[in-house]
This record gives sequence, C-alpha cells and structure tokens, in this order.
Amino acid sequence: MMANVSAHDAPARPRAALSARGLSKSFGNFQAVKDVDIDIRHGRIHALIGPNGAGKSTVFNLLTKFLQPSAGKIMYGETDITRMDPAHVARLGVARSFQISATFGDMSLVDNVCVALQRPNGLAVQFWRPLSSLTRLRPRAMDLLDRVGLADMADHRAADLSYGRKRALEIATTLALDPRVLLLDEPLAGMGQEDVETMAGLIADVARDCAVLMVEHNISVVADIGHDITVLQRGEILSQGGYAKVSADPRVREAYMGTEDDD
Amino acid sequence: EPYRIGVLTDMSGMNYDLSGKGSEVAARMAVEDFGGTLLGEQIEVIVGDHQNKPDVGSTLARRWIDEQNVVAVVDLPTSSVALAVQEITRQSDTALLISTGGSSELTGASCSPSTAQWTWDTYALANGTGRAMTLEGDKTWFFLTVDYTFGNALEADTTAAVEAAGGTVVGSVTHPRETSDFSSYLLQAQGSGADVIALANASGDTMTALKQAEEFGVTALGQDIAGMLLFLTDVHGVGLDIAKNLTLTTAFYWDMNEETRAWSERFAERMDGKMPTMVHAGVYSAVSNYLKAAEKSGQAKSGTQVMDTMRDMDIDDFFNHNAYLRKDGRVVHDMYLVQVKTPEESKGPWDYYKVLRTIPGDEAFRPIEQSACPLLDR
Amino acid sequence: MIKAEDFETVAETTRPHRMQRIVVVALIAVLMVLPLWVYPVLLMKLMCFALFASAFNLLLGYGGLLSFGHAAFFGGAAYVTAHALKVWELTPELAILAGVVAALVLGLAIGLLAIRRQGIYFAMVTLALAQMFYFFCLQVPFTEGEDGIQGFSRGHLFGLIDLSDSTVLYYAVAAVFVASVFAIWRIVHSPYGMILQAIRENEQRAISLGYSVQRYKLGAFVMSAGFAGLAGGLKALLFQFATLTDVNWHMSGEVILMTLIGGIGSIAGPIVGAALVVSLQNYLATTGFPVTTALGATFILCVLLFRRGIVGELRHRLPAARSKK
Amino acid sequence: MTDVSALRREGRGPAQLKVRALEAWYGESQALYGVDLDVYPGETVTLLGRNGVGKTTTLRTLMGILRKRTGEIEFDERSILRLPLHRVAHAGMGFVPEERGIFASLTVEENLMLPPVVARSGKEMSLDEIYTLFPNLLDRRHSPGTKLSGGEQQMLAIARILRTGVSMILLDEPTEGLAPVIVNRIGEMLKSLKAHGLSVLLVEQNFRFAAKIADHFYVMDHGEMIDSFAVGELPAKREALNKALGV
Amino acid sequence: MTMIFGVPLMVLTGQMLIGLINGSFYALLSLGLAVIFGLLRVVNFAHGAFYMLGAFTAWMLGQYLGLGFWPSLVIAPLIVGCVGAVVERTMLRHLYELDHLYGLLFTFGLALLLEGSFQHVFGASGKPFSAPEALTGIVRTDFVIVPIYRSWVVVASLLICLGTWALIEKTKIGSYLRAATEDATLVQSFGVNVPLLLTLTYAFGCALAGIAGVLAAPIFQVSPTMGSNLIIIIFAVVVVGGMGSILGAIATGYLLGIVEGLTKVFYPEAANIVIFVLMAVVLLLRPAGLFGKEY
Ligand SMILES: Nc1ncnc2c1ncn2[C@@H]1O[C@H](COP(=O)(O)OP(=O)(O)OP(=O)(O)O)[C@@H](O)[C@H]1O
Ligand SMILES: Nc1ncnc2c1ncn2[C@@H]1O[C@H](COP(=O)(O)OP(=O)(O)OP(=O)(O)O)[C@@H](O)[C@H]1O
Ligand SMILES: CC(C)C[C@H](N)C(=O)O
Ligand SMILES: [Mg+2]
Ligand SMILES: [Mg+2]
Repeated sequence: MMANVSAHDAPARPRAALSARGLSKSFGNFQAVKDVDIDIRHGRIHALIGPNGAGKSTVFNLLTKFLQPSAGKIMYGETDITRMDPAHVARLGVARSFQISATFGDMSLVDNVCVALQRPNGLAVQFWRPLSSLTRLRPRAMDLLDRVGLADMADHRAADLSYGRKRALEIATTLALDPRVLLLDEPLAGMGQEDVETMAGLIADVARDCAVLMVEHNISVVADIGHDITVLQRGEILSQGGYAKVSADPRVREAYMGTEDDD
Repeated sequence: EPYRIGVLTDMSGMNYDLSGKGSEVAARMAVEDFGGTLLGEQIEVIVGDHQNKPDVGSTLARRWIDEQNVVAVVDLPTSSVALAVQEITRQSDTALLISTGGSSELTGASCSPSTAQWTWDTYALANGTGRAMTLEGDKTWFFLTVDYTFGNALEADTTAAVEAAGGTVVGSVTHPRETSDFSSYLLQAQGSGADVIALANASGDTMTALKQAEEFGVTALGQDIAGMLLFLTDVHGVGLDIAKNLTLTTAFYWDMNEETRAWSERFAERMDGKMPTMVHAGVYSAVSNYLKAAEKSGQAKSGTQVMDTMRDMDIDDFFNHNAYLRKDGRVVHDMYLVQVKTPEESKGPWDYYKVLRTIPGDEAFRPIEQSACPLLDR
Repeated sequence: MIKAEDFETVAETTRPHRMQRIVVVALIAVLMVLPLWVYPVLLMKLMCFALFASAFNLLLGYGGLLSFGHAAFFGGAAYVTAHALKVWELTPELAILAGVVAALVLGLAIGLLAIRRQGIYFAMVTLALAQMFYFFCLQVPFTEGEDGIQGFSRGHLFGLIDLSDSTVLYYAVAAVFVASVFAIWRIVHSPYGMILQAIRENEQRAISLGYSVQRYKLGAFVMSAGFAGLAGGLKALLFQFATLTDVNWHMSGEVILMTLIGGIGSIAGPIVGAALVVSLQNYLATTGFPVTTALGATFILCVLLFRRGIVGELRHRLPAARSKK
Repeated sequence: MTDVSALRREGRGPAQLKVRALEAWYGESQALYGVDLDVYPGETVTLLGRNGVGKTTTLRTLMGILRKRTGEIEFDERSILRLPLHRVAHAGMGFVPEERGIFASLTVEENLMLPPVVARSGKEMSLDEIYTLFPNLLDRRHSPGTKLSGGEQQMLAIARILRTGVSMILLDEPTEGLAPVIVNRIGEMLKSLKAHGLSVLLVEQNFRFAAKIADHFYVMDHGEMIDSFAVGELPAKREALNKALGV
Repeated sequence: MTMIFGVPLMVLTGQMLIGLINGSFYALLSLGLAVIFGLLRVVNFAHGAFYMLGAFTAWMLGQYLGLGFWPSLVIAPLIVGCVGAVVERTMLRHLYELDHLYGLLFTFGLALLLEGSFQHVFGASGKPFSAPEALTGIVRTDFVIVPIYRSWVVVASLLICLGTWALIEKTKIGSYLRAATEDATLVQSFGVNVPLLLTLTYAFGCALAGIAGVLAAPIFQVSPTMGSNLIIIIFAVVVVGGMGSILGAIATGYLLGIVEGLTKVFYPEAANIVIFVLMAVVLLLRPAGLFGKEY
C-alpha cells in the first residue's frame, strides 16, 4: 500500500518500530476510530492528517495507551503493548507530546527537562536525597534546551512562556527521554514562521535516529519533512502513502485540502 | 492572685440545659453567698466549655491548674470527661467537685482523695428506680444503653439492682452518644417482649428515645419505659404528654419545701425563669461546702486536705441534710423517688414531679463495703 | 486541583539560603526556650497539630490531593499508641512507632481505594472511608467507646527517661517535631518531591514521561498518613488519651482549615496555621464564644478572600522575599 | 449581490455591527490585538485566516463569551460591551459555535426549542418553517441530539438559532468536517437566510465555499485584521490570499 | 411468630420499613445534592446544615408564629431556599471559576458556621416538634408496626423525588438545567439567564434539604447537629449512585436505606458501616458509581 515515491532522501524502509492493526475505538455508540492500520518506521517521519475530529488525537492516545482500544493490536517492535499502561509504554521508549501544550507550569524550564531526565536513572523515587543530587543532570538539560533555542531562558517559569515556546519546551522534554518512537500532536501549532522552520528542522534531525509520528495541519511542513502520510477521515484511513500520492488523491483533496476548482 | 473556681461544663453540647449555664450561675451564687473572699483573697469563678470531649476538658483543667490558680474544678458533665479530669486533679492535688458526672466508677475503681462526687451516681439511680419498678411488678428488663462509662455503669448497676429485687434482664443494645434515630433499637426492644425498656442514657438521647417510644406506641402496646436518668430539663424538653407517669430517681426537686423553693426562685430569677435541675443545686451546695471547708482548713491549695476537712464536717443545707463525705469521695445524702405528673395534674411550667418516697442516703448509695475504691485501706 | 497562587516551588528553595538557615536556627533556639514563658502543654499540643497539618500539606500542597479523611490516620495512630502504652505496656517510642505503622497500613488501604478517583471525588471518598473507620472505632471494644483510651502513664523513654515531667516531654516532642518537619522538607525538596510537583501540575504529561503516577500519589498518601500518625501518637502520649474526637471528621476539617489559613504548599504555612487555630480554640474555650462558629467563619473568609493563607499572603506582599534567590 | 457592499463602500447607512480596536485575552495571554470589523444589515461577511489566528476568538469575544476584552462593540448602534452574556441574545445576536453545541441529554426537538425566542421581528422562523427548510430534522426530531450525523447536527445548530428571531448570526465554521453535499445544502440555506434579511458573520476555512456566499471578506492573522475586501475584489486578491492562508 | 432466616418476621419487616424511611431521607437529601452538583459542580457540604435549618425554621414558625406542621412544610423550605439563594448570590458564585474543591471547602465552612451558631443560640439539646394530629398513631398488622407519620414520610418523599425528577427531565426549565450542565456558557449565549438559573438551582437544592428537615422534625429531635453526620452518609450515597445522576441519587438513597435496615437485622454491629463498605466495593468495581457515566 505504501508508495515508494518520496521526494526526499528517505532511508531504505526499515521495519516498523511501532505498528497497529485493526485499531478501533468507540466512545459509547460513537466510533471515533475504525480499523486503522499504521506502521511507524525507524528513521522516518510519518504524518497523520485529516479534518478536525477525524480521530487523529484519538489514534495518538491509543498508540500511547492513554486510551484503551476497543479492538485491534498494537506492536512495539516485537512486543505486544495492546494491554499495557501508558507509563509503562513510555518507559519502553515511546514518547509523546500533547495537542494542548503540556508543561509543568510552576517549574523552571530546566526543571521541566530534569523531570524527564531523572526517570531512567531511578532518582525519581529517592525521597531522601536532596535536590542537589540532580545537578549532574543539568548539563544534559541545558543541552536539550539549547537544541530548541531556549537555553537562555532556562531559569524562567514554564507558565510564563509564550505558546510557541511552550511547544518547544515540550519537545525538549520529550527528547530528554531518548525516545525510540516519538509522537508529536500538532507540534508546530502556535509557532511563528521562523520557529516553524527551526522546529521542522529539529524534528527532521531527531527523526534520523528514531521513528516519528506527527499530526500536523501545516501542509507545507508535512510536504517538506514528511516521508509517509496517513489521511484520516471520520476515524477511517482515507489514503496512505507519500506526499505526492496522497495529495493527488481526489478524495483527500475533497475531504481535507478542499477541491481546487468547482463551478 | 485570686483563688479561682473553674466550672468545667458543657456550654455548647447536649448537656447545656441540664448543666451548662445553670451550673455557672449556681457556682457564682455560692461564691457570692459565701462573701466573695476566701482566706483573705478574692474568689473568682471562671467557666470552661469542654464540649463533652475528654481531651478538651483535660487540657483546659491542666491549664487552669498550672496557670490560673484554679483551686477547685466543678461540675463535669459527662463521666468520660470527669474521669479524664480526675486524673489531672489527682496528679496536682486539686479539689474536684463533681455534680453532673454520674458514673459510680468515679468513686469506685478510679476514686481520688481530692474528689467529691456530690449529687448522684449511677448506683443510686439504679437502686432507686430499678428496684422500685421491679418490686412494682416489672420483672423483665431490656436496656438501651449509651456506649460509654456512664451508660455501661448505669446498665451494670441497674442490672444488679433488678436482679437483687427478683427481676431478670432479657437483653440490651448499645448506641453511640447523640443518636438521632432509636427506631431500630426500639423495634428490637419491642421484639424482646420485656416488661420494661430501660433507657440507660442521658439528656438528648433520652429525650429522643422517649419521643420515639411514644411514636412506636411502646406504652400503648403494654410495655413500660424506665428513664434511668431524667433531669427536670429533660422532662421539660419532651413535655408531660410523653413523660407522664414515668418513675425516676432524683437528688433534688425544687418544689419540695420552703428552703428548696427559696433557693430555686433565686436561681430562676437569674436564669430567665428556668428552674434548677438537681445538678445545679448540687453545684451550689458543693461550692459552698468546699469554701467552708477550705476556710476551715486554712488553705485551699491542697484538694486532699480540704476534702479531709470536709469529711469531718457536717454537710447540711437546703440541698442535703445530714449528709457526709465518704473516704471514696461519695457524698451521701437522701435521694427521692418521684413520678412525673400528668398534664392534668401539673399546675404550670416546671410543676412536674410528685415525690413518692425519700430514699435515705445510706440506702440510696453503694455501701462503702462494696466500693472498689483503692483508697479504702482494707 | 487546588492551587494556592503562591506555591513554594521546588526549585525556589532548592538550596536553603543562608538567611533561611539563620532563621531556622533562630526558630529552633526560640523553641528551646519558649516553655519558660508559654505553657508547655499548650506548646506541645501546638506542635502535634503543626506536625499533623504539615503531614496533610505534604499531600495537598505538594501532591495536590485534598484528603478529607486525615483524622483516620491521626486518630487511628493515637488509639494504637494509647493501647500500646496501656495494654501492651510498651515504652513510649515503641508505642508511637506502633501508631505510625498502623497509620501507614491504614493509609495504604484507604489510599489504594481513594486514588482511583480525583478532585472532589477523592475528597469525598477519603471522607467516607475515614467515617467508616470512625464507626469501626466506635464499635470495637479496644477503643473503649465514647470514653476513649485513658488512664495510662507516659512511661519512660527508652525505658530510662521519665516522661511524666512536662518539661522533659517537651524536649522530646520538640525533637521529634523538628526532625519530622525537616524530613517533610527533605521529601518535598527531593527528586521524588519534584516528580510529585510535576504530577500535580500536569498528570497526563507526567504519565507520558513514564511515571506511574498512581504509585507516586499512593506513596505521598502513605507518607502523609505516616506523619499524621506520628502526630496522633504524640498527641496520645501527651494527653494520655485517645478518643473519638481524634478520628471524627471534624478533625479532618480542622486540619484542612489549619493548612488553608497558614498557606497551602509551603513548609511554614501549616505550622503557622496550626498555631493560630489551636490558640484560637484555646482562647475561645474560655470566652463562651462558640468555637465551631468561629472556625466556620474563618473557613469562609479564607476561601473567599485569602486563598493564599497567611504565609502565602506574606510572601506575595513582600516581593523582596521572593526575589532574593 | 454586491449592492450591499457597494452601499457600504460609499459609507451610507449605519453598520449593524461595528467593532473597533477589540482586544481579548485568555487568562494572561492575549489573543486579539485590535480587531476592526463592520457588518451591515443583511450582509454576509466572512472571516478568513489560518488555524489559530483568532477567528473563533473574535466571535466568542463579540458574543461576550470571552469577557476579558477591551475596545468597542456596537450592535444596532448600541454598545454591548458591558451587557451580560444572556442579554446579548436579546439584543439580537445569535451564535453557532464551532463544536455545534448540541446537547446530548436533549432530543432534537428539545434542542431546537431550547433557546428562548428573543424577538418577534418577523425574522424568527416557526417550527414548521424550520422543518420545511430541514426535512431531515423532522424525521429525527425525537432522537437524542448527538445521535445525529455531523451534518445534521450542524443544521440543528443553525436551525436552533433561526427560531429565536435574532437579526444577526455568528457562524463558526459551519462546513467543518462535512461532506460536500451537505456543504452545498448549507450554502443554499445561508443564501435563503440572506433572503430573509438576516446578517451573517461567518468564519470559514473553506474558502471556495465562502466565496460563493459572502458579500465581504476580512482576513485575520495573529489576532489582527490584515485585510478586508468586497467579493468583487476577489480575483485581484487571489495571490495574496493564497499566501496569507497558506493554501 | 413467623420466622424468616431465624429472624421474627415482625422484626425483619419492621427493620426493612425503617430502612425505607431512612432511605427516604437519604434519597431526598442526595437528590438535592445531585441537583446542585449537576449544575453548579459544587459539592454542597452545607446540605446537612440546610436540612437542619429546615427543621429549625419549622420549629421557629411553630414557636413564634404559632404555625402548624402543614403551613411550615411549605413555608420553611421556601425560607431555606431564600437563604440558599442569598448564599449563592453573595458568596458561592465567586468560586465557580476556581477549582471545585473550593466550593466544597466553602460550604464546609458554611456548615460549621450554621451549626455552631444554632448550637450557640438554641443549645444542643434539641427541640421537640410534634407530628400533625392527623398523622399520629401507629399502623399495626400481624407483621409490622409502623407509625403513621413515618409511612407518610415515605410517600411524601417518593412524591417529591418523582416531582423533581419530572421537573428536571420533562420541563423547559429542566431542559435548560440539563443543557446548562453540559455547556452553561452556550445556554447563556442563547439568552437564558444562567446566573439566575444557578441561583435558583442552588436555592431549590437547599429547599429540598429544607423539606427533608421539616419532614424529619417530628421524627428526630430538632437539633443543630442533626445534619452533620447525615451529610457524610449522603456523600457515600452519591458516590455509590454516581455524582450528578438524579435517578442514581434517588434509587441509591432508597436502596442503601433498605440495605442498612437489613444489616441491622442480620449483623447489627455493621449497620453503621455497611454503606461505606458498599461504597468501597462500588469504587473498586465501578469507579464512576452505579448510575454514573465512565469518564
Ligand atoms: N473521550 C471522548 N469521549 C467521546 N468522544 C470523544 C472523546 N475523545 C474524542 N472524541 C471524539 O472522537 C472524535 C475524534 O476526536 P480526535 O480528538 O481524535 O480528533 P482529531 O482528529 O485529533 O481532531 P483535531 O484536529 O480537532 O485535533 C471527535 O468527534 C471527538 O468528539
Ligand atoms: N481557551 C483558550 N485558552 C487559551 N488560549 C486559547 C483558548 N482558545 C484558543 N486559544 C488560543 O487563541 C488563539 C486563537 O484561537 P482561535 O480558536 O480563535 O483560532 P481560530 O482562528 O478559530 O482557529 P481554527 O481555525 O483552528 O478554529 C490560538 O492560538 C489558541 O491557541
Ligand atoms: C448529665 C449527663 C450527661 C451525665 C453523664 N451522662 C455522665 O456521664 O455522667
Ligand atoms: Mg487532535
Ligand atoms: Mg476556530
């Protein structure tokens, strides 16, 4: 099903890092996601697009186990994670961001990143240690902040950041987990044009050594850095493949991009 | 620094009417009548609200004694608080004049040399009411007992009295303080088929139970009610329609003779016309006799010494004639078996009791030989 | 989630400022000499409640969980401590330890059920479960019903030091108090405390970072229960009592009030609040003004006007204190 | 079709809705930075702009749902800035939210009957008229509101406001997520509303749809109005628009 | 005597009836709580205090104005409702934007204030209040003894519950209420005076508590603390029923009353606890409550 056409220097198709088969979710009688198959591959950026309410965030929540699928199967490499709890999935290396930016508002930026950094090394449960035991994480945290251009604001309160910068911080925090699969829900929403470019660059950069799934309405960015595209509509896959194929699909034009010309 | 008398009572809870403000007034009257000075120092009355909580009461008492030169702690409704405070007054050797607290344990196993239990105790009630009713023909008893020192003591004492008089106890249920619905307990009591349902509880609980017993037609269906502890204010509270014909034991009734009427009217004047309960009169009597004894002993600080002085005195006033203080802390005086009037018999508010019989002190209270008080060296 | 505008954030006090150290040392010194002027029993009562409020605040202020059932831990531990002193005749430190262990176990049981719900539901569930415990205490014989457990002596600390002397007891209580507040401070300002704060601020995000938030919350709940138990045990030792008052839901309400008045989410807040409420109760007990009314009015005022609490307001009003870091 | 906007360009007749220097905040963060806007009686005006530029915010602020706001809002030559939210409808302004706001606990008919009639200006539609306009709703009138399809819900949301007799409707993305047929139907409906004399302030991402029904356009970016033109100027604006809207 | 499971039939039916009567109060009170919570998202901790206020108002109407039970049954809840309205207007409404917990804390303070003040003014011992002449006496059959007044309470509470349910589910006001629960702002934007509606709802919920109070007055003593322990049971009822569900509140109220009654027969020691045990079980199995929606 996947088109081999890609305008970009995509790596050869590696096996899927995260994949789902027959993924479905209903809320009461309402079926938000129907029978979705998706493969997210190492080293590639997979864009998920579709009109509002198509079920993109729901797919996200299903893949990260924030929601329990009604049917279907989710594999992380060789591991079946269909029944796992979300924190566990995250510990395996599946990191996500949220559509509505999620930071720890009352903490400084560097602390925000440290929250993520201290988990793998077991510091987080040590209620008897002073906070200074975290200082050794600081260089790495600063490094990450630097990558998203926030190093000079490291000691500001996260809540005081502008919307776009919160998104950047969220990405830095997510990267701190050293994810193997990265899921970004509208990471560029609310960012100014230059920021969009830097961030798109960063995502492309990060994607070199992990698998990325992102929801994004900014079609030009998707066209720019996306390798694979899945279009959802009313919970179902409308089209899947490279940008050229998908954007040529009349149904996609109709449902999402809009018909170019009529009467 | 003036000597202070601390009235430790319930100023906000369900014992407010029967003790509370009235106890304060009675204590003040006693101090005024005594002249206001003791051994050349002013006497001051201070009041504390223990909220019926042992911890609140004991903290207050401790502070009073440690910081405010309180030489006598008075009244103590709720035996659980009284027990707690008694621990403190024992340690500091302060006089403790219990009027409302009624568990016979206060002068039994937990007795203290600086305590006088002035007005009544559970033994006296049990012996008065329990005995009388059993002899009248109420042979089988069922208890509704409030679940703490006082209730348990009252039930135990009554059981003993009933059995001694040839009756039997067929069952009992316990309930927590301030129960609002007795219906299921009453149902059990009705189911038991006992001749009498005995209320081994106090004030609010007793009133509620009486009302609900009426509602469930307990007496109409042929069972009797025994209000083991009923104060004048309780009768006032439920009304004669419900309380009529109940038999009860009391240490005092305002309308017995000239003396009691005279004092009670003075009291009522200060209390918006409310007549005193037995514990109000008891507080007055206790405070005035304490002051006499303290004056006589020449010092007020040692509760034990004052009490010892009092033990040698004749206690005699409108409240009790020919009474005396025992080694275990019990003040022995006459008690009265009374019956509540019917609405027709009553001539107006507060005209509630007819006295059936005077129970002489030595018959009313637990004989000293039977006392479990460790102070009695035997 | 409840939130004072001025949470002391973890970072803000990462390294105690020299000034702060001096203040703390000075305060401890004052604590040492205070019984010369103030009635020691009152001071000890105050410390018990300050510790109780601090324990509660560990959960609310730093974990963002409003428990309406903390009386269960406070009172439960008081019962166990009293029982241990009276019936098992343990030494005071072991008796208190028994109380704390009981509180921890109870905290685990109630916590496991309660953390299934959040926000108001959490508050209501803890309230109801604590009330269930209250009725349990009312029924079982070992608590001695409405009388409570009373009539035991304080015993000898480590079997050696006689605690019946209030002054000796005072220093023992003060030591435990200072150590516990320090321990709470340490927990709050530890890596664990930081995660707790993160969870409070954004639970979903914390999950997505791989934290099993339920466990962290449960951990905070149990620790808080443990400290509340310690406070309860101390109180039982101090007054030689354990009564139903301590497990009643009014007690849970009072500890909330103390924390709210003092200021949620700071170390000093609950201590100040407890001091104020206890002194107020103490004062009102002899004035005839109804205590409950006063507490209720204070509650309403706090919620409507001073949600930051005293310490929070101070910190808000004195920007100098904030910017000194 | 251009008469009205022609009138307006010549500055004749008062605007029904006149907005000047409108600023608005979500908590601490500012969302609108000085919006100016006019809607003349009987006109259909469309607000264009990318995602997140503040179109919805503009409508919510005009309606008074977002209350942290400054500037001027005059409706029928009367300032409505201080009006409590529930008085705004009575002044004659109705709002159809982006997420439609159909109530799950009410049936279709209950949903329809929910908003009180605010004016008997002759512009209000009777239930019969509404069912004639939207036969689908008649069939489903007893089923719970949210069991309707997306398109039907959108119809219901609009119909609900038509019953009340308001003279202006603020309509947020009525075609979002709808199938083309339904989009067409809604287009027809909007035209018939215009025939009824209603003014409409429309937010729409679907530019082609808007182009067919609007008299006048405003373009937003970052909480500001960056352009405004009548439908006649459309061809000339195509290029600039494509850039601004990122289509 | 007929025995069932080793229990005399009379006791069994009697206790069940008593359970039903208690259940009536649970249902009435949790209904009011659910109405208030449903729309205002405020857990009305003062509900018990308003219940007490209802009883006291009835008592005062009798004491000072000489009004009987029947007029009081109408007037007292109205007065309680007005008090509720004032509280909502002047204080409670400033808390809506904050975390719901502040509403809980505020009403907790209010409960303390009301109960403390009444206790101070009227004393804690409770005031007598008699049932109307027409309803005194008992019904006695072979398997049950029940006071007429109490049976009347069951009927009255059922009627009120059904009436409220009908009001909310079947009328225009009800449709505003239900809609406002889902999206208050939108309803207000339609021109409905939602702030007024909120005030009325709170007042109505409080009035329901007031009615329960008047109904309770002849059964229990009219005392300042009569509501303070009840409120926690009501909380448990509401948690079991599912927050905000009207039907859930009513059904669970009666259900738990009966369960409690049965427990008194078979295992009296657990009678006080059984509701909370049930709550714990429900929490484990269905965290959203029996009638609540999963979130
Ligand atoms: N918890 C829920 N309960 C009920 N319905 C839900 C829930 N979450 C999402 N939905 C519904 O599922 C559908 C898909 O929602 P989702 O958030 O996945 O859309 P989306 O594609 O991410 O849209 P957007 O671009 O607006 O973010 C929507 O109709 C939404 O209303
Ligand atoms: N409730 C809110 N709180 C804080 N910020 C908000 C809120 N709602 C919207 N915003 C922000 O305000 C800005 C404008 O949002 P608005 O919803 O008005 O955009 P829009 O132009 O309608 O976009 P769309 O086409 O996606 O509907 C966005 O940056 C958004 O993130
Ligand atoms: C008046 C009473 C409440 C006395 C109390 N029952 C006691 O414990 O003695
Ligand atoms: Mg989404
Ligand atoms: Mg929008």
